[in-house]
Amino acid sequence: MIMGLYNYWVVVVLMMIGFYIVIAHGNLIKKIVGLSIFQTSVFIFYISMAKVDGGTAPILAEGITQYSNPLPHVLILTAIVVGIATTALGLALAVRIKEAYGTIEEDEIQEKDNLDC
Amino acid sequence: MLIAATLAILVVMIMAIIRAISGPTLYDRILAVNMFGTKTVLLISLLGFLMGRPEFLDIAIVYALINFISVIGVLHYSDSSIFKRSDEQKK
Amino acid sequence: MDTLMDISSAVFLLIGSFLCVSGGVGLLRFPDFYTRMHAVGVTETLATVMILIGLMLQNPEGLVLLKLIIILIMTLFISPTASHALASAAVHNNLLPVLDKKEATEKEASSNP
Amino acid sequence: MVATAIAIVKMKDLFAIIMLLGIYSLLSACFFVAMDAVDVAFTEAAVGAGISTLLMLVAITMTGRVENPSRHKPALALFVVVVTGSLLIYGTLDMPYFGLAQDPVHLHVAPRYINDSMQEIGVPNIVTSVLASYRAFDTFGEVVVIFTAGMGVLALLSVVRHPKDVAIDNSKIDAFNKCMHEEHLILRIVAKVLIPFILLFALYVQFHGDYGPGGGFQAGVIFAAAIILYTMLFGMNTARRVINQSATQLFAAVGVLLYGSVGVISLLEGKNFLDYSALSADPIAGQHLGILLIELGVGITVTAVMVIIFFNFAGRRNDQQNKENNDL
Repeated sequence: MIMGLYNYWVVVVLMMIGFYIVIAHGNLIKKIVGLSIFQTSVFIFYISMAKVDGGTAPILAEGITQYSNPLPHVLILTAIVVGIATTALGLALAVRIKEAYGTIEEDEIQEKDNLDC
Repeated sequence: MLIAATLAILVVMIMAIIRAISGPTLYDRILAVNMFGTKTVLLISLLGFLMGRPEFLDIAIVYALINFISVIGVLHYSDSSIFKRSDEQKK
Repeated sequence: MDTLMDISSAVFLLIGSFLCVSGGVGLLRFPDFYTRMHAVGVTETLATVMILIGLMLQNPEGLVLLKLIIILIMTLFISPTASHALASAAVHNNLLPVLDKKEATEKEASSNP
Repeated sequence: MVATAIAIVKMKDLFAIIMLLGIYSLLSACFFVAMDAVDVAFTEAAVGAGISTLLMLVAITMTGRVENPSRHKPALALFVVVVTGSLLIYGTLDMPYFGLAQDPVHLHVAPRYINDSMQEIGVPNIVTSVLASYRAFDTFGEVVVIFTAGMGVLALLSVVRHPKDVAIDNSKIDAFNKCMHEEHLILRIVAKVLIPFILLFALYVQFHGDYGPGGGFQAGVIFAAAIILYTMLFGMNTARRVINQSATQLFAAVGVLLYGSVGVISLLEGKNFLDYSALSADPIAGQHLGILLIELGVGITVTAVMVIIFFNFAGRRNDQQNKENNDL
């Protein structure tokens, strides 16, 4: 009974790892890595929902009647490309922060801000 | 036989992950990633045959190409100034 | 004819997987980067070729065969080049091979302080 | 996969983290293939393993590679994470089991897509038909998001270039090329053989997307990867000579506009926005034409945006290096 749910648990574990990186680490690049792990866990969630036992990939061919669900695939496909674009934007921000503050550690940035005020 | 080969590749993949995690130098890690990529190509083509839809070899081709590009890119950027700079700082 | 094909494909696949595993063991067990690279670079290329030939014998027709051949050719191009680039980059950045266990420990001892 | 992710948490060296992220992405792509999501695996292959690894690398060469030891209290964070995680796991207990065909997900719209798309669209790859026809409006939104992200990177990182600098550069470039040439001789020759092949393959992926895995998004990324390979091996300045930057920006816009104009044409013909059956007398032929056109638009935009992002990152980095060299 419990074995039927293992895919969700993997997703939850991965998601929590990503979440932990985002909240517990100060380095901005590492935060972006954490975000992308989080993102991947969501992708896996969708894709594992789409799987049907005994089904094959949703490309029509003769002699096959059972297909996996194509809809989540579509959503995730676009999400991956959008994900890379937004990751690039995040990295660009990190680079600019480095140029402006000389560091990408959260604490140091805050200290510098406090000094300015 | 396909299943045996798939299992062998999975075992090798696990080995590559161990090397990538423990790898003492940077180049060990790059080597492990490169090997992992090649094994992915093989695994995907084997999976295509296992599932009876060998049309999916396109993906394997993409992997082969992208793997090359990423190895070159990694080397290009690992070569350059950053390490020299950190060395200078040490001196 | 069919059984012959099946048997030969099985043999190729087995050789390929053996080489894969031996490459993996080499990657884990060898002492320094260059020997590891030797293990991976040599076995990997051959293993890939073997497995791909095995797959070709499984389904020797049309587009699938063509794609397998493309993958094969590209692997033959790519993996030696990547190994070469990797090794030359490592040499370029002064990564020294471990020649002997004694020497290695001495080197570490001398470089640490 | 979980092991890799945990290792990522533990590591301090950002470079190693990025290598592990590459492996992680390859693993997840294997998972996608095992779960029948070939199109998704295709995209993840091109994006995750190639481009995102490269972008992260370029970024860390600019920002430094060692993470400072954390000064936070990880116990609190861990507590929050564990609580959230256990709540989520409690939530999954009510979820439908993995892989059953009677799951609610599979009962709603998917059967219609699977059963009718062949008659309505005439394209064997259901993912393509859903992407480009049934849910074309969504996809249009995604393309606009990508375009906006590209513009954002451009705004953040673009470098102002004085004509003077360029004039000085030219003599430098040649000297630089000479010394690079001996260094990367083998790589360059192999790349010269491979790059046309990669471009050709990208075109194949673009136009074969109706029948096999593939489509505009993937093709765009592969195309951009080929250009990035060229840029890395032959130097930024050589690549700038080949690929005009303002032309790339123009192309990014042209892709989005092509997509939008297909929609507007069908509006003018008296059908709904992005209803391709208006494009031709025969609805199925119209659908084919429409899908082909908008996939082309998507492909152009994705390529251009990826190239813009990479050029700006790499250009920024080159400038930093030049500044440092001048300072020394």
